[in-house]
Amino acid sequence: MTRYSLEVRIKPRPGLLDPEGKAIHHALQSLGWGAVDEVRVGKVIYIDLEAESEAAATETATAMCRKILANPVTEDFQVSMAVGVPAGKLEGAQS
Amino acid sequence: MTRYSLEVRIKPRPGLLDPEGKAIHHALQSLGWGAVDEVRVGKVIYIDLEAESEAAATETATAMCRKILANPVTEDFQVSMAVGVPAGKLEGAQS
Amino acid sequence: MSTAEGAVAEDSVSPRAGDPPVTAEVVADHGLSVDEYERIRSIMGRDPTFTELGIFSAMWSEHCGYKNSKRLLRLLPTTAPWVIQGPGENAGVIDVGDGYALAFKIESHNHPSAVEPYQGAATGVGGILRDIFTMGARPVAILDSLRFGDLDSGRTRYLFSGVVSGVGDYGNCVGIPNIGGEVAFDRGYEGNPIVNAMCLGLMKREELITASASGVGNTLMAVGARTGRDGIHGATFASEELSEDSDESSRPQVQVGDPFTEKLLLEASLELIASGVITGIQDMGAAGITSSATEMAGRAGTGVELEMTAVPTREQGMTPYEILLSESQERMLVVVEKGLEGEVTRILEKWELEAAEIGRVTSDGLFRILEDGVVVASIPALPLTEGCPTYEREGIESEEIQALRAMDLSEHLIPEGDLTKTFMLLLSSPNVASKRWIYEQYDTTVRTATAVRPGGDAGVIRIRGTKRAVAATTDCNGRFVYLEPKRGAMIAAAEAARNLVCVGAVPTAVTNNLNFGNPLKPHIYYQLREAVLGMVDACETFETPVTGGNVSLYNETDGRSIYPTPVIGMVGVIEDVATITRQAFRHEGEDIVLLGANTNELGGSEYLYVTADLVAGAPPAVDLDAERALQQAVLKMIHERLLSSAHDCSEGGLACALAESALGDGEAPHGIDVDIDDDLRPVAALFGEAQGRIVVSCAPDRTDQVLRVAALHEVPARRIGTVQGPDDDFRISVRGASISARPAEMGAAYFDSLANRMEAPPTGT
Amino acid sequence: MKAAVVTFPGSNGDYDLYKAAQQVGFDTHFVWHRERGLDAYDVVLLPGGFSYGDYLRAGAIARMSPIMEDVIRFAAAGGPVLGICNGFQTLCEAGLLPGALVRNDVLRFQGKDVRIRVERTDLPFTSTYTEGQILTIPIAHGEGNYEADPATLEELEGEGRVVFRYVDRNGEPGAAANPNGSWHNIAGVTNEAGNVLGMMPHPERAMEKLLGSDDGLALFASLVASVPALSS
Ligand SMILES: Nc1ncnc2c1ncn2[C@@H]1O[C@H](COP(=O)(O)OP(=O)(O)O)[C@@H](O)[C@H]1O
Ligand SMILES: [Mg+2]
Repeated sequence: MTRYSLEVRIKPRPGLLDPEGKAIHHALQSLGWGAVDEVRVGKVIYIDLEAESEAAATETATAMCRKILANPVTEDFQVSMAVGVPAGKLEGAQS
Repeated sequence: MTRYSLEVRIKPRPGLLDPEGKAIHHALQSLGWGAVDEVRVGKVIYIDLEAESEAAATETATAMCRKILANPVTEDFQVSMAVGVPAGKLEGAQS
Repeated sequence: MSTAEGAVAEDSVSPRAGDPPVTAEVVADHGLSVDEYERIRSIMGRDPTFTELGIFSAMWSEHCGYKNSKRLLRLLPTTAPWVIQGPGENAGVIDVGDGYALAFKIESHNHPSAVEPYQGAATGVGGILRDIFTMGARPVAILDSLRFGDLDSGRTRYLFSGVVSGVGDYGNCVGIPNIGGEVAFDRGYEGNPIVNAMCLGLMKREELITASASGVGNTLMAVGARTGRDGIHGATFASEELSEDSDESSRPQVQVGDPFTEKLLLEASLELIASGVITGIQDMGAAGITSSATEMAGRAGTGVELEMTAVPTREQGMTPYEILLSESQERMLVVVEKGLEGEVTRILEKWELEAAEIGRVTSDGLFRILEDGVVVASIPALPLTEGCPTYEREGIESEEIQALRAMDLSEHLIPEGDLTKTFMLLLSSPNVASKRWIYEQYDTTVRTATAVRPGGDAGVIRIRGTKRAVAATTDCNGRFVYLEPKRGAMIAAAEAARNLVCVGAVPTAVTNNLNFGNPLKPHIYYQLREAVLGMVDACETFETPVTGGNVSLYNETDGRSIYPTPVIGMVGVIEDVATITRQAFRHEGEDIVLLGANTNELGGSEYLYVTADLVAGAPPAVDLDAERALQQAVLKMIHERLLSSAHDCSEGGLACALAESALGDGEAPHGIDVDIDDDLRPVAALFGEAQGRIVVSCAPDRTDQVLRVAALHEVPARRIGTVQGPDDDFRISVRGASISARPAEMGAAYFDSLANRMEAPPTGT
Repeated sequence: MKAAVVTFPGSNGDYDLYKAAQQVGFDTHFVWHRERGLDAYDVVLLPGGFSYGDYLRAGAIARMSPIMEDVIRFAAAGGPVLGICNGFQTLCEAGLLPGALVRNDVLRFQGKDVRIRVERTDLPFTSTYTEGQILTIPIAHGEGNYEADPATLEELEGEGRVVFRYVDRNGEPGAAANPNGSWHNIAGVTNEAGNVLGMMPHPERAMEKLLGSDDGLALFASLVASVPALSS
């Protein structure tokens, strides 16, 4: 068994109103970032788990999404390995 | 100007409590997923914006994080291009 | 107003490119019968287009058209000198004295909550708030009336917790205190929860505004949120049965609530009304722009013309059909005096909201829809709102229920055994136990007017600047209605009135929510008819006219109907806040007096459900005149300042009512010493749910006076015991048997039960 | 004696705060978040509610409002600033107070009466309380869990900048008395100078016995008492 770090992204379904995204969009614009076209807000769940293989780990996380992590009526989800995310280092916001 | 899709992940700082992550961890375990070691919950903000280049887009999003999107006391952030995310297609939760 | 027939001929409407042809199948998909479709054709003098069909289907749905209930609803008493606005507007309005008027209304969101509990409940609260502030009243209180299946199911816990946080998050964010409600858990609601939300709003009498599109040439403006593809055909969908595959993505889009926008819309709307620039305002609720525009035209006897491309949309490429039927939340339609549109825009801008001119009031009586100047729909407005066919169905009582009612309960009653154990079991049953887990998720104190918070018999909101207050409660025991609909409905009204008088309020008026199954089934129509008849009798006797309400039919899952549940939302007036009375015992050594009589009745009781898993027997008898006398006696006692506490007996009977008074809010519980010497079965005396009973406490030197007032009103009354100290036991003896418990243990059973049950592991969505 | 109640889009405790300030004698005015200028006021009050719907983080968007520059200037000049609930969250976001308010550990909104202990009575907000006094005051929040890094916490405790703490009926700050998971049961903190106070409980909702408690009255009375001293 190996320990895998997964990332589950949960996103409001297209077409559904996303009031939080709307409010952030509005705030960014009034701070002068007029070039923003759209903002949508989702959740990211970082899961560390033991599994036989990468494929097994992904499968488990997918099952979790179906069962409990995502709301099938309002949300889409996406499972990926937390390693391998390209660009962007994790940054302390104040730095 | 080109339209870029960015992904901003905002994550509770290590060391700080993450009651939601703990609750999800607990729920997953009681549903039989005992192999889960850790769960942390953050936010992901999808931003579409117009910029001169990928670098400029990333820089803008980073500035947004520093100014408003992340709270330096409690959160870390990570900016990446939404394209280029590897594995895992976006899936309707019900499928 | 020109005649509809003449006007139709003027508009030539040809099918819109891209819209599906109107076939028999499409008509059926829109929930319209062959006869109804023929009626539409004769109104139009031609075949309707797809857009027009959509409009008819929404307006003639059960939700908007009240097809199957209108004839029954006409029987309800609706007038009294204090009624300012009866049924027909967004909310009823009554005079509450000192120049103030109270707008109030209840609304259901059962189907949306079954599909998505959080958003369903949240948008339910949003909708009822808008109904109140479109009358010109500022919302001051929310109540929520909820029903779910048994709590041991994971799905039920998911629905319950989602609904509670949806109700809470929305009301909390807008900043309207929750002052009460009710919740029941019973397998009769498995799969089809009931989510009814009630709102109260206060205004000065002269601030009242109604929703009509008057003044030909005036401008129609859409204000608030943009229109998206949310909940298209929600009104039709609200009128269909749920089935197994109800949460598939093929359903109409879920509506997502935005309480932040609602708060801005609330402030903007009240400012618009105060500014005098608008002549009418209405929420775009079920059936969206279509119903708001046609209803406003219908009330004024005018017509309206709307340009679809002027409606601000959230998504691109929306068709007129979609725009007209969208149920996106937090939107209003306002009628603006011609030339003053800029004033509206200015006010909306201050509140960071959009306003768009989308049409005008016309004189031709038509609901005319343009897309880029081309007429895509043109329908006489009046037949849309008034022409919906109404039906009187056949009603036959189900034999199965007759048999349940006639059942000999003695065969099913377990030996009486240990009464204390049964008592503790009842105290912790989710139907009796404290609802603290719910209302602690609600803001109950914002607006600094909540004199009695949830947890009492009724919530109370004082009116600042006066000595007055208003009280409100929602009540209905669905088991009683199921077992005998007419009596059950009378009990619901009687309980509501009792709850109001317990806090010292005079019952004044009623709003109601009829939650029933499929009315096309004779035994369901029977329930509906009988329940309405029961409500008629009770509201007449109590002089509490019905000023509005809501009908939610087709509450069925896989063909199984919910218990018929006519929820009564009743409001009352308190003239002097100094007389507000609460349910908790207050002083050691005071007398406990029972008003009303115990009986041997156990039918439909929580005791039967908990001990024998049974919903059977005849519901308790109710004597409306005796209820009325009890109400008046208690009010007189309260006004003469005789009482220290008052609490009505409902689920769990006398023993549970005494326990609730003894425990209070848990901070300073009391023991009691009570002796009940009735010649009745002990379980019936303790746990039976006989009607017409209120437990009061008073200083011993007031007891004679209390008994005298009761006698004067011919209300049975007797001293049954005394309030004891915090370290004393809670003791009730009944003919040799007895209950004896420590208040601390009772408190744990009563206050923590719901929370403990909700901590059980999740089972997914 | 003038008090400003700053209203943001989504504030809903502004009216209650206005009434409370008025009750103790302040000439009270609402100041809309897009207005400017607080110089004419003696105290500045930031109300509870859900500014910008609490979207992103409670107080994060309100903190960017133009009026906040004036609030910061007013505070820097030593003027008393009180932030209640969402006002507290906004003051933290603005950096006028240390730490942050995150989601309640129970993950549910909490609306109920709590007990808090007055830890300090030498502030313009608490001068008419007695030290150790236990107040019964409502809370109503979903994000009231006070967090700060260990160094900041140590500093706060060391300098006596924790003004209110959640306690039980015996005045003890145990876990059972903590409604939201706040570190050290912190219910309210002040800045170094002691002229900025943020608190999650709602003293403005505890102004009369009819509604449950009048334990908040003394806080506003303290502010009144502080005004002549400040302006003289
Ligand atoms: N869903 C709810 N929302 C708010 N308050 C509730 C809710 N359910 C119950 N309550 C409150 O809990 C108390 C007890 O409820 P209930 O047992 O239904 O009272 P009663 O039998 O007097 O009608 C009441 O004060 C009621 O307002
Ligand atoms: Mg009651």
